[in-house]
Amino acid sequence: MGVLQLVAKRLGLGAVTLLVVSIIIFGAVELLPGDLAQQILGQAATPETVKAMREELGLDRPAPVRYVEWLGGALQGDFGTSLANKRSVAEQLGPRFTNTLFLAALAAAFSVPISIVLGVLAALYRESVFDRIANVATLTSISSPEFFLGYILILFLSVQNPIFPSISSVSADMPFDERVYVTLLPAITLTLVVIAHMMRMTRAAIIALLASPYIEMARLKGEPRWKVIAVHALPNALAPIINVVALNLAYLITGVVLVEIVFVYPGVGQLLVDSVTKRDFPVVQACCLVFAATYILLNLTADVGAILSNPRLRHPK
Amino acid sequence: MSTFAIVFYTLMIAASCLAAYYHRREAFMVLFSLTLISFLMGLLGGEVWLRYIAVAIGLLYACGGLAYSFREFLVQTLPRDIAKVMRNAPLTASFGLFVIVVYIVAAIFAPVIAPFGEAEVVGSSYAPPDDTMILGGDQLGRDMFSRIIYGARNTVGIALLTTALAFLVGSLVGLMAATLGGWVDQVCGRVVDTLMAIPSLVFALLLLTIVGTNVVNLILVIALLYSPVVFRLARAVAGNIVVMDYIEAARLRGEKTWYLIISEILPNATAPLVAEFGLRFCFVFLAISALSFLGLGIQPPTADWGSMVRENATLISFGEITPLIPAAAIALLTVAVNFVVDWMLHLSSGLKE
Amino acid sequence: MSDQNDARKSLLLKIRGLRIEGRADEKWFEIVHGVDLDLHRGEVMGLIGESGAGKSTIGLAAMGFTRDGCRISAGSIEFDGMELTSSPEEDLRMLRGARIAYVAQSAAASFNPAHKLIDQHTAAPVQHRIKTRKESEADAMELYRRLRLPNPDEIGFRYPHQVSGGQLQRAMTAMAMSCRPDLIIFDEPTTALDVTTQIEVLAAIRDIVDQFDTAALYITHDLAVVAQMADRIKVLLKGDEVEEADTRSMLANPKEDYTKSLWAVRSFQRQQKPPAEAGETPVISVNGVSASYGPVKVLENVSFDIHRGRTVAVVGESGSGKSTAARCITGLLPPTQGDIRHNGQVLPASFRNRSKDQLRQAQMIYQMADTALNPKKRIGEIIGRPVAFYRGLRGADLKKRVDELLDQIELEPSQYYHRVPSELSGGQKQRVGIARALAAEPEFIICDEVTSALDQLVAEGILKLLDRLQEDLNLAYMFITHDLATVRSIADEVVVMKEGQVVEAGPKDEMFKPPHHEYTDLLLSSVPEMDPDWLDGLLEQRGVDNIGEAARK
Amino acid sequence: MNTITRHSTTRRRFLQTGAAGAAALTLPMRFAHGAKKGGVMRMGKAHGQTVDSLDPGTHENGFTVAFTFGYNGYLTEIAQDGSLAGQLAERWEASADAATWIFQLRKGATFHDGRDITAEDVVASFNHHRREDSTSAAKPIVAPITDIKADGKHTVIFTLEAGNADFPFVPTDYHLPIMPSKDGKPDWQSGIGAGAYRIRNFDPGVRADLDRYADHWDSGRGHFDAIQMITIVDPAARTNAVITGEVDAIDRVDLKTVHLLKRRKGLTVHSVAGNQHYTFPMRTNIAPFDDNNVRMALKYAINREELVEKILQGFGVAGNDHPIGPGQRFFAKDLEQRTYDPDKAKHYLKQAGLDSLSVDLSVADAAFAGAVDAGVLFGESAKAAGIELNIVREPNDGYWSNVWNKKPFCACYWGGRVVEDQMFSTAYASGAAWNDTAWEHEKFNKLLVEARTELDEAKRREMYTEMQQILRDEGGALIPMFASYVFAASDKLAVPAQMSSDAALDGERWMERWSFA
Repeated sequence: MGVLQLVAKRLGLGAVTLLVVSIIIFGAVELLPGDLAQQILGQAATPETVKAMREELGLDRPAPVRYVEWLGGALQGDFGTSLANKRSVAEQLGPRFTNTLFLAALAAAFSVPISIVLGVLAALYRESVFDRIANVATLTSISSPEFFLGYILILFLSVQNPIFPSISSVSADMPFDERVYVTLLPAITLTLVVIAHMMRMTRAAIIALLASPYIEMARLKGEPRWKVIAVHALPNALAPIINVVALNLAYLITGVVLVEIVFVYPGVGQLLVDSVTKRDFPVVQACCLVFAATYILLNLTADVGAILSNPRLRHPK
Repeated sequence: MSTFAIVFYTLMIAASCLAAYYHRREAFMVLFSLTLISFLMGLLGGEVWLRYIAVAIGLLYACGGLAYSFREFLVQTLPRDIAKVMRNAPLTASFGLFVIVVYIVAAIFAPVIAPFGEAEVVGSSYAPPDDTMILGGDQLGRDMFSRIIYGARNTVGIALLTTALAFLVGSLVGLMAATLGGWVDQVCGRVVDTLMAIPSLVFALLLLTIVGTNVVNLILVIALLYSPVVFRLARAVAGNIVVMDYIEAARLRGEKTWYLIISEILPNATAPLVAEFGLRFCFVFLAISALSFLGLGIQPPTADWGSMVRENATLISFGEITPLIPAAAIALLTVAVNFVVDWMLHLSSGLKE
Repeated sequence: MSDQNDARKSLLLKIRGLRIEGRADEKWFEIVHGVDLDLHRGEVMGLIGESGAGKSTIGLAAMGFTRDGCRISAGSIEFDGMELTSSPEEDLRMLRGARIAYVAQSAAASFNPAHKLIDQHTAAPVQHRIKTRKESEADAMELYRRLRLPNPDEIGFRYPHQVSGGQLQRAMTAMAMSCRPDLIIFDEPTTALDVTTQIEVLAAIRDIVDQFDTAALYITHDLAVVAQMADRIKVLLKGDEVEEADTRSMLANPKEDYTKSLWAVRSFQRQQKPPAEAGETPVISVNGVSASYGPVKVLENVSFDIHRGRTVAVVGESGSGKSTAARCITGLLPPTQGDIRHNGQVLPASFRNRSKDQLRQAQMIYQMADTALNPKKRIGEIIGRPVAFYRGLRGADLKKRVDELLDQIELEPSQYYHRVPSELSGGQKQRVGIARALAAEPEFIICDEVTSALDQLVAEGILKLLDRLQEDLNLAYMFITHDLATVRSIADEVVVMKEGQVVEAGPKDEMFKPPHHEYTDLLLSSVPEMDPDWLDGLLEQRGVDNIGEAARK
Repeated sequence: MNTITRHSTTRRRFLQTGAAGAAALTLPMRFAHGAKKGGVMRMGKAHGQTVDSLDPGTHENGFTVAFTFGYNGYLTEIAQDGSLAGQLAERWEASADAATWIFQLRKGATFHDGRDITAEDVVASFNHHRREDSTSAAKPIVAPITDIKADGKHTVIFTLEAGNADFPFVPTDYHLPIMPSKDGKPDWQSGIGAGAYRIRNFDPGVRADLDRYADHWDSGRGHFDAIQMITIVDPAARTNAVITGEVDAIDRVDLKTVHLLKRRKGLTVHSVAGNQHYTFPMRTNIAPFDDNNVRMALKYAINREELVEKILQGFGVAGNDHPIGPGQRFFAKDLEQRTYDPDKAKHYLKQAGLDSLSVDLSVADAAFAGAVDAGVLFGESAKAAGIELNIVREPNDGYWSNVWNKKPFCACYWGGRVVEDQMFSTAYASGAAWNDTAWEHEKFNKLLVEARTELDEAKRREMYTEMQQILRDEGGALIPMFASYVFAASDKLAVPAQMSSDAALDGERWMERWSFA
């Protein structure tokens, strides 16, 4: 089946998934104890004020109605306004999401090339000292809680010898280089978190191929070792590698709440957690959908990539 | 140039030469590169760094030796067929095993080992280490050491339960889907995709806030969140098995699906599943500590490494080691498990290299 | 004497006392025990032996190459005066592809799916700076033309999966030729192919080898094939040389018993039973069955009967639909038309709707014993399960019954009961598969290529066993195979299939006597014979361009 | 003392009061002497959420409070010494029964957009909280105001349902800034205020940037050129930020590491004894807490010193079961401090006809930082008195709606009020919405009303002392400790020696009061 049909089909499915996700999220937020009114007023809540607040926010109307209304808006690309502070969700989410993407991109820029190169090298010199050291090192890095990694990095690179800022408070008007500079520490933390997984997958994927006849053939044609790996093994190992990369990118975008907290980085994660604790449904909804969409798209890209990397699917008979 | 530095370098170089002489290529590479590094460090950081490196090497050898002797111990004690496998286990694996055993012991015999109760207030808050409290006290003056021991029980125990549950659900459904195929497979696949599309940490946050954070809920929620991943793996593995002729033969015999899953497919799917179990265990472990970080994990006064790190995190900025201990405990265990898993993966994939 | 000197002068490959060790569960053990071998320029030597004889290992060693987990422990390999065992990897690399080339058993697996044929073809010449890419491409097309590949100027730009097996095998031969090596190692180049395709590849190989006067090691287990290709034949057994001689004398009068036994294989002839008298209801009758995978039609109006105690051989090349027919009978693939009758009454189309007893009556034995037995179960369980399942036997009776079955397949119960499949040889696995089928006490067994994965002597044993069981238990067999020799030896009736249809059917004796249906004729005539001149003869009578795929149209 | 007489405003003393107003606003001037202008002040705040908004009715956390004090002007404010000072109000006078108050607005004070501040603005700003459908948290505070009207451009007249001598303190509440009005509605969305700083950018939950408002009426306020206020919720991150000098000051210093923080060069840790107190309210209308003996038993069963030491790391003082802090005007200093005494506790149990007692205590860290630990410690100490406390952990979310004011015995936090009357009438007057002990005490209520209208200093002191006594011995609230405000500031900052005790960071008015050294 052609790439285009696949993309179309998957996008369709993706849309359905998003719908279901939005329903789940809405349900979940509905089930949360207490509601926005109480959360905003906090200790200051008195029955009257809460009631008034509910009316003002339209929380007094039945849940389905509110959901349908929201959906209607969402379908026209309007994700509504935050219940808590009347700013439009889009306007709130926009900069946050760019920040998140920026961080993810930076982390990926480090981790993906490094891990793939390391993986290939590890496969090339498998069972060698290098392989073992790389293995242990990456394992250790993946095995420590990320907030802990963050703190350690701060201790060494920011408190003891002040090279990087300990809090990366980025703002929209920041020049690119400065932005990179302040985002570097969290990026490194994330790199340490994801690198191991990708590297090990790359290594495994390549080694799995080394037993196959065409690799032996290549060696019997007198091709040098690096060429055997790079030209003959790697192209066939691409599919799983792309897959794991996509997976980790998804994580980099959706799973970094802790790092954001530790480095006071204004990303979506923070926004999401706050909104959940405040029951600010439209924001929670929007964030989750953005995340879900990212996840779906990344997976789709991975599959497309896998297809493109495989001539069998690229040029059917 | 102090005597220490001289001795240090001489030993390093001598060792490298020996390695070279006996054609221990790898050993030589390690030793000599270490020598070079220490030259560099010596120049840059001064003798202190040399001492660090010396300590590091010492530790490395200690671990190596420990692993080695533990492996021998196992080989001697275990029944022959297992011992045979053990003998060829890499040192990393046996080190991992050792650590795991230690943790398990600590977890099981926590009340015996720990000098004080989990929530028992012993001294003043942040009492410095003395012979009553080996690691000093925490913010309430509870004994740090005891809490770490109990932490092993709670954290590891809960992580273990959670992972087990996730696997029970995930793999069973996965195998089911693979065996039955058709619409069952389709539906499961869709559901799982949807579940996975929701960022797990946030989902955990939501669910835990809804059902309230107690240990049972914690286990259930995280298990729920991780079962899709397991499902995928189980589905994939089983997918390769169900096409085998012996499955066809069983089908043609008229066997029930249940039989197919349990006694035909499962035995062949265990190896990868077990390996995955190890990895997932680590992730669950980290996930729980992450939730504790967000205040949704295991709740005080129950001792849990994740929240212990969290509670004392600010100490790190002052180079105090208190928070390092539980964090190190977490890292050590996960590394250990991963080592073992690696080895098992190597065994299960009969790939001879 | 003189020609011996001459020979020594032009000696290309000289192996002396070659010993090779393999590593298995952390121990080294010898798999080749001191083999000598002389190969002169332009000479083709056939290495023949059963699996585990070490043919391929020796072949690769001739390139100074050992697979992972193998090592050359002793002996010398001298290629054109250069000692390979001691030379550094770099020099060997220079040699490989350039002066010694390799043609693997499965071209489909040995071409890198990610690259076009031409790129893989030109890799070696460019790597070894023998030709520029341009020259090499031009040369490739030339070679393709000589090897009679369809539209040679274009085929190189396809990906492996877009080219048929026979063509791939020829493309690989071309690739081996790309640097005009002095020596080519052919490692079972035609084993994976259908007979009709096999011929054309054989023809092509021989043709090209002659044209460039290249020396070759031709590794195979098929005597008839080696008879066509080789000037000399060396017989190997478990890593030892049995004997060596030039082809004709070897075929004419083999000295060693082992060689004789190899030759004898084809002799097993079970004499044909009389056809069942009319009116007797067949155990299984397939009538008017059509079936399809999705839109693709794979069976069209297939009908044949199988009577009690008889063996029906269903013959055809891959893709002829013979296995599909079996799937229809077992109910794995419900037919779109027609039905399957068992002792007269119609069986439900899908096995899911069949009763336990109906299922029990039709059992199956598979081609790949490895995938047919659950690797995690003990032989006892594997055989015991059907017994327990159908007859509900437990404990001691169960054990007793399983032992009986093990005896029937000539495996010592006490020894094998507790083993797992991986501890068995191929033949033993196949026997267990048979036992599992018998355990159900069926009337009818489908044997799907049961012997094609086995060495001939082993296959021989299996056939004899099946025959005996048929005698004892009055079983009906449906015997799916592409190997006409097997058909000759055991079939009562033959059904020839092609592209999902039955081309011809009837008692064996009639089928093997002319006049044939032309396709049957093609099949029959394509089976190599022991006569070294057979291929030439065939080529003459058919004409070079009218063999194999060409002839099928 | 004399500051206080200044505030007992009567017609007779009107001129004085006016002087008072004048004097009040000289206060900041005085403090301003020599204050260095300029510099960008960077503050790391423990609070701030993405859901924060500019609506003063929703302000509740340290971030928004400091923010609003920065960009908004108020009628009156609390000076560092706890006295009342005029801000946008120049003077005020009360009717004899203290039920009508007339505020004279300062002339020449302008909003950031240059508009003059008029009586209409004041009226609109207060009505924002008073209107029927108001969602403001300040609704109860302004509830007693029955009418408010402008009298000319610069006079506002408040009419109260009953006399209140301390009414001028009400407008100091951070919920009650003066906002520019457009046809009777206050415009809070624009973020235009009358404060010493004007908003440049506000990113809720992340940061706020402000610039000095050059045309502010009082050149003695606001010495920094600009302010960067950053939300740093994570205590470790906050500590790092101030250590590495990425911010000049932080609030909510993590008490666990304060001893280490003190050692850092270039930093000073400040702690100000505050009115904020942690309580364990018992609902006096539910058994067994309806029996005062039980309440007393519990009051004696808690080890206040230990709590102060372990929960507050010593940054605070033991409470005496009444909500008035040592720094307050009418604090009853002669009242004997209650201490941990298991025997007395046992004695009171006997009185109650019990020899042992088992009750649930609902806690969550949402109540106050370390509430759970406090509960644990309370439990330990209560054992000795034969009291079995089972600590029930409640979820943080919805704690204030589902647990506090509902569960019979729970943990609670009170920010404290400068004015005793406010404190009492909000949390202990019968029928008050936040009377979380459901306490009904005739005498207490009577005193409360009288004291409110009583203008004679000495009498009031007696009354308030008596009220504290009553609360201490019969009240439903167990008040073990008063917490100090602990914050760290770089030595580059000139932090005033005397700071307001009504909130952290100099009453959260650091923006306009502090400067670089």
